[in-house]
Amino acid sequence: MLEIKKIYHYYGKAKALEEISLKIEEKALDAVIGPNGAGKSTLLRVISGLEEPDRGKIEFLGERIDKLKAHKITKKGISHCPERRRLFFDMSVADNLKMGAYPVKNKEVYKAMKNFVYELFPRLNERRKQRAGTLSGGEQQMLAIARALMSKPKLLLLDEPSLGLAPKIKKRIFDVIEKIKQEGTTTLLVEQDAVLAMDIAENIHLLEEGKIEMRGTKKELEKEPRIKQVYLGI
Amino acid sequence: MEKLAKRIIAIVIIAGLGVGGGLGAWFLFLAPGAGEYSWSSKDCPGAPSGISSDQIIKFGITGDVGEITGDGAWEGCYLAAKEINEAGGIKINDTTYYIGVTREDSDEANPNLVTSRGIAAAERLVYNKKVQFGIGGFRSEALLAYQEVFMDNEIIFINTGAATDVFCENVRSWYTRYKYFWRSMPINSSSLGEQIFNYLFRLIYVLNATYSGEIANVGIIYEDLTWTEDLVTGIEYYFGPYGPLPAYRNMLTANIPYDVTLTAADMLTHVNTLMAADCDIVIPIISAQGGLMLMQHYATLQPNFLVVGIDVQSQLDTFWTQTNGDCIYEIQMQSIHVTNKTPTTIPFWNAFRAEWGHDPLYTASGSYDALNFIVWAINETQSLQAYPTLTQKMETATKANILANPELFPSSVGGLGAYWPTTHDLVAGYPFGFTLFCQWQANATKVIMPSYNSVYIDSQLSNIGTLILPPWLITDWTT
Amino acid sequence: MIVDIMNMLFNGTLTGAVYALIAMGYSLVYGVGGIMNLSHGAYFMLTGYLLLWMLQTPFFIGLEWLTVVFALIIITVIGGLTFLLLVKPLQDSHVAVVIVTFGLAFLLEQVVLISPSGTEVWSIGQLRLFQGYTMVFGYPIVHQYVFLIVMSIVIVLLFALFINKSKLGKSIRAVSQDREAAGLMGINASRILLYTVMISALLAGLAAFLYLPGASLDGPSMGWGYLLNSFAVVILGGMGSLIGSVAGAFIVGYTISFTNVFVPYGPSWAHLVPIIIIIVILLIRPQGLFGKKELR
Amino acid sequence: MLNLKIVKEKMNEFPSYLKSWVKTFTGSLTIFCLLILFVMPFLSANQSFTHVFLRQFSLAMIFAIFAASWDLLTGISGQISFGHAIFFGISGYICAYLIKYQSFPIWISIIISTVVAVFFGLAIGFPLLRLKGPYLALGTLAMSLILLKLFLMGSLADWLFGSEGISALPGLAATPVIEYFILFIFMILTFVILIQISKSKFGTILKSIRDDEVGSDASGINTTKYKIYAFMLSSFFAGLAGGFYALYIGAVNPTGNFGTVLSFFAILMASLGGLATISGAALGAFFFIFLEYALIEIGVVEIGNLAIDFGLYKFAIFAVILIVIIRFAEHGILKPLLERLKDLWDLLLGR
Repeated sequence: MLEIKKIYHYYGKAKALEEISLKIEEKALDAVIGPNGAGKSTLLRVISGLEEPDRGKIEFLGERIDKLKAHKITKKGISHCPERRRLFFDMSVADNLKMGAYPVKNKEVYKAMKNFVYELFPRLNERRKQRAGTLSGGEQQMLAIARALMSKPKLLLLDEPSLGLAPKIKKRIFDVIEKIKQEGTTTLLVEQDAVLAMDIAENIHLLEEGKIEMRGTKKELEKEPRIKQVYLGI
Repeated sequence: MEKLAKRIIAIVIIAGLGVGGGLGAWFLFLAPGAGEYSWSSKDCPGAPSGISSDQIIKFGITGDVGEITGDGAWEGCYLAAKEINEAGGIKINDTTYYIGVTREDSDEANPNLVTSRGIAAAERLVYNKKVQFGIGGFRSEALLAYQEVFMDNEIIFINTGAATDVFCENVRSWYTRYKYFWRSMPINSSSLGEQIFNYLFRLIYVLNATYSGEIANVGIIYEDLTWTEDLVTGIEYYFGPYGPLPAYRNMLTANIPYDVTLTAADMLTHVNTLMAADCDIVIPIISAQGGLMLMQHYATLQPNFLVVGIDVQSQLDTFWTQTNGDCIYEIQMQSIHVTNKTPTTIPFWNAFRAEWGHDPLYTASGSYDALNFIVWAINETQSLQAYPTLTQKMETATKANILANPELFPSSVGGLGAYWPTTHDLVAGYPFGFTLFCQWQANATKVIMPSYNSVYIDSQLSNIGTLILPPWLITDWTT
Repeated sequence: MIVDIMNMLFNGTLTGAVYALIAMGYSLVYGVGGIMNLSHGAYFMLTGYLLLWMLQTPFFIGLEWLTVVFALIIITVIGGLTFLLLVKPLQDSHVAVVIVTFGLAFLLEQVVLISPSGTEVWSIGQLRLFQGYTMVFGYPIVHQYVFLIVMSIVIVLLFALFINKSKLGKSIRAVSQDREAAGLMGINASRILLYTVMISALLAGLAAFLYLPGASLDGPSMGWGYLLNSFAVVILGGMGSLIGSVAGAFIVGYTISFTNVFVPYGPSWAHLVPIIIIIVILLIRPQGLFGKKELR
Repeated sequence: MLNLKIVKEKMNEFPSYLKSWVKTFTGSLTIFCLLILFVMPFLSANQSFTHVFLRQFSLAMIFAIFAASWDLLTGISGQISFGHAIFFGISGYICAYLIKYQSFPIWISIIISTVVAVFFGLAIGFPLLRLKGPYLALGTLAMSLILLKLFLMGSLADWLFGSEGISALPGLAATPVIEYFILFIFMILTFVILIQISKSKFGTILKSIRDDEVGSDASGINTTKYKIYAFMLSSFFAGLAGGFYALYIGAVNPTGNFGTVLSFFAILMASLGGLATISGAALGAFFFIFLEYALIEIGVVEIGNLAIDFGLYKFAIFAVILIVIIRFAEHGILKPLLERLKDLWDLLLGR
């Protein structure tokens, strides 16, 4: 579905991504794990068009997207739920969702998506009229994911959904992510909390200092001593 | 091979730049006559073609090109030069000379004044075009800066736009330097104040006789700038509680100095303040857009006062269309109108209209008079020497001399052109430079108001109209 | 006394209503794109002169109302072109945007100045919808200005409705809150900005159409004064805040008219008041009355 | 604090530094331009050359100093000022007042007025520097407008000389040529000092404040202190230019010396040349003044039946040129120009 071929990206002279290749199959849930500053968020930003890669190719459904602007990519079916949520804090929950459905022209689809999202996060339904800025951290994260889902994406990019949340709420969020996967949305998850990520992801990519160091399924990676030591803390 | 070709191209370009720069510099500065303005017959309207540059008496006009004041000064000079040249020029010691006129843009009417542009204009006139006489000026602060260029070079300069007293005070206080400075048009601020008061005093007297003492309160509204200061001080004194004329019980009930950047909403506030202060006569002292706003609100609100004063914009003949007729009933002061102020006024007016297609502004009549005044002195003395010959000749144009032998002096269009020998300022007061009070009346006509035998002798002026009071004012004053 | 108070209140409302329209668009553009559009005042001025030029054209005799439509369309297009040709390519540099819009304002001023009617002051009173006045408590209330105030309030309300309820309005708000996130939603931020600049030019044009027939064209440089006072309004209310700019407009309006009426020699100080407001507010509360902290 | 040894070492190093600098492309080009400027007055004794053209060059030098002072504040240290005319005007007024009403010698007046401008820089910088970006710009703009309006007011004319200001001041020098050389020397001094400052540690700190104020603060730099230094330094040179301008004109008045248009002159000239380059300010100033001169000189051009008066349309043409330059060369014309010239030069030398 998504194919990244030898992507390079620099911030000024500082290298952020180096020769990254990645392939995501339809209906898969892939996770990218790695330490802080490894380039995980940059990878998602490059895919969703917030940054233009300096070299390399990105193909989505057989179409090149690496030169497109973010809003065009969104319309192609990639939805990016950015780091630190980036909600429209001055707008109500309902309006945030409406903005999430910006590319959706069909009213029926919009209604269906709204119902789906409210089903997924009943809490949001209760707080429909509330300003996004007044929600709690967990609710804000739910809203961010819900907003990303509203455009009925073919590929969902999730950036650090567990950041700054209490363990209990983290768990709940990850349950939802799994549920989304089961609904059939292809998902690329970026997560610092390797334990949680490896629990739900099918393929796991380890990103360190801008390079993909390792990849494989949970079982394969669990055998690696470095993963064990550094990321799983076993 | 390719490298060589590129190298050759580089050499060509650099050589081209060098030669081009050098040639440009040579043409600009070094070539014979570079930067010098070559005077020819095309600078002398009405002169025969083929005259040499030595035969031209060179006049430089400073002013804002494209603005009414600067264009006025230019148009007046141009007309005067054309008339003199068409009449055969000037004979000095059997050589025929023609009048050449040229202008430089001093950009002085620009609200964002850049003083150096005025200086540059004056310098170009003096050093580049080598003018022998200067005429123009409008904005006091700009002229104050660039008049020095003319004084430095001992060139006679006649101001036809700035009313501030300070210019001619310079002549008195530092004669050796400023003796070349003259003023031919706007009557200075102090005299303007005097004339307003004289007129108003008579007007109120006459109106009170008709409407049995209804006119008691006066208000003034003016731009808070230096040029209005002396005028206001005078009016405050005359109409204030300790004025010389308590018998007429005229009271100054409203005194509104405003910032020139005011908006229509501000002006509405002021008009309402004037109404609330129960003013019967309001004296505006305005040069900018305030006058238009005042008259707009006046037409809408129909307040119980008469507007009599200085409103520079309303001197334009286009003011009626500019205001859509809202300026009706405004009485305002202006230097010139189509009337026989002097025997030459009406011919000048007609010639000017024929030449330029619109009525002359005060800077136009002033510059026309200025040029004629200098030419008269040249003719009389058969000399082009600024000092002492011309200056001393021009200084003989005093009040007493002109009254004794009017035929010996040039005929001015803005009133008999007499000058105070000490200040080189225009002598003000009938029959010398005096102002006319005009009223805008229905159908875009502007007529001269009678002065009730105080400022000027009415019967000698043509185009005298009758004062038309706004109907609502008559109702108010009679009931 | 009551007349003085009426005078202050009415004129304050009038001034406030005009500045609300001008400042609202200005503030919106700043809020959405961080763009300081110095040609905003020139839009106001140019609309006035467009109306004047068309009124002077024989073609429009009897079709005076068409001039308004044309003028508003032209000014909106000019606003759009400003964004597309000048602002968008330079968006990353604040100083460049400021200089280029300054250059445009200066150019428009010069174009008007060299036009045949550029050097004189003009009235476009033909476009007044209402004549006359009504006395209330001994104070004459001019109908045209009542119309302006009502229309201004209506436009402000419609505009608030548009921003809060319509999809375009909501996306404008989204872009102003988080441009990047808005892009991720599929919102084309630079097209939204284009619309915003066009809307702001339209609002400036509307202000000109409502106000200038009852006022006057004070020369090509008149735009700067209105621009400056909108600065005061926007800084007072908080950059990017719509409620702020409306509230700020009325506060500035009442302060000016209070100074005009009640302070001795006030009229000559009245236009210093907005500038002093700018300084004081900047020093006390830089984010303005309704502004958010993070806007600085 | 002042380590004499280091100063001495630097002094000793200077000739060799100068030597190597002259050999660089920019160095030799600068020397070449300075040489042209130096020989300029000797090219012609023609009055229209010395009294008109040279005077325009003198004006360009005054504005170059002024624009460079703005560039130090805005380009180098990132504090956007829209009211630079504050220092320009106040210095001009003080200078004029001292000469006219206190009969001070010209040079002492210029020194005092420059010092006063620095105090103004301190007094205005202290409260305003809490503001950032466009807000500071508006704050300085508002300050300059307050001064302008106060000086304009007729009712305050007894104290502030009203809208007519102070006139009839002596010139800076007896002849335009001497005036030209005085300004030439001061311009070179200004540029040497400002460029050295921008390259020094102080300049680096200012640039770091411009690029990342929070970061600089975090790394232990007292940003407020440095910003105020930049304000004072900038106002010093703006004040110097203001004093010279008053004497160049021979008069001061509110609109002519405090006008917003002057602040914008500084901005335009510096950004035409190129922000944060300092020497771009000189290029911008000369370009600006020369363009106006050239447009007036060209005057009316007749093409067939169409007569275009460049003198009349000069400001409109100006605006168009300004817009085009900023639009297509956002960072000014200095750097692209230098690069092109250098390419050409390299080609010529076969490199």
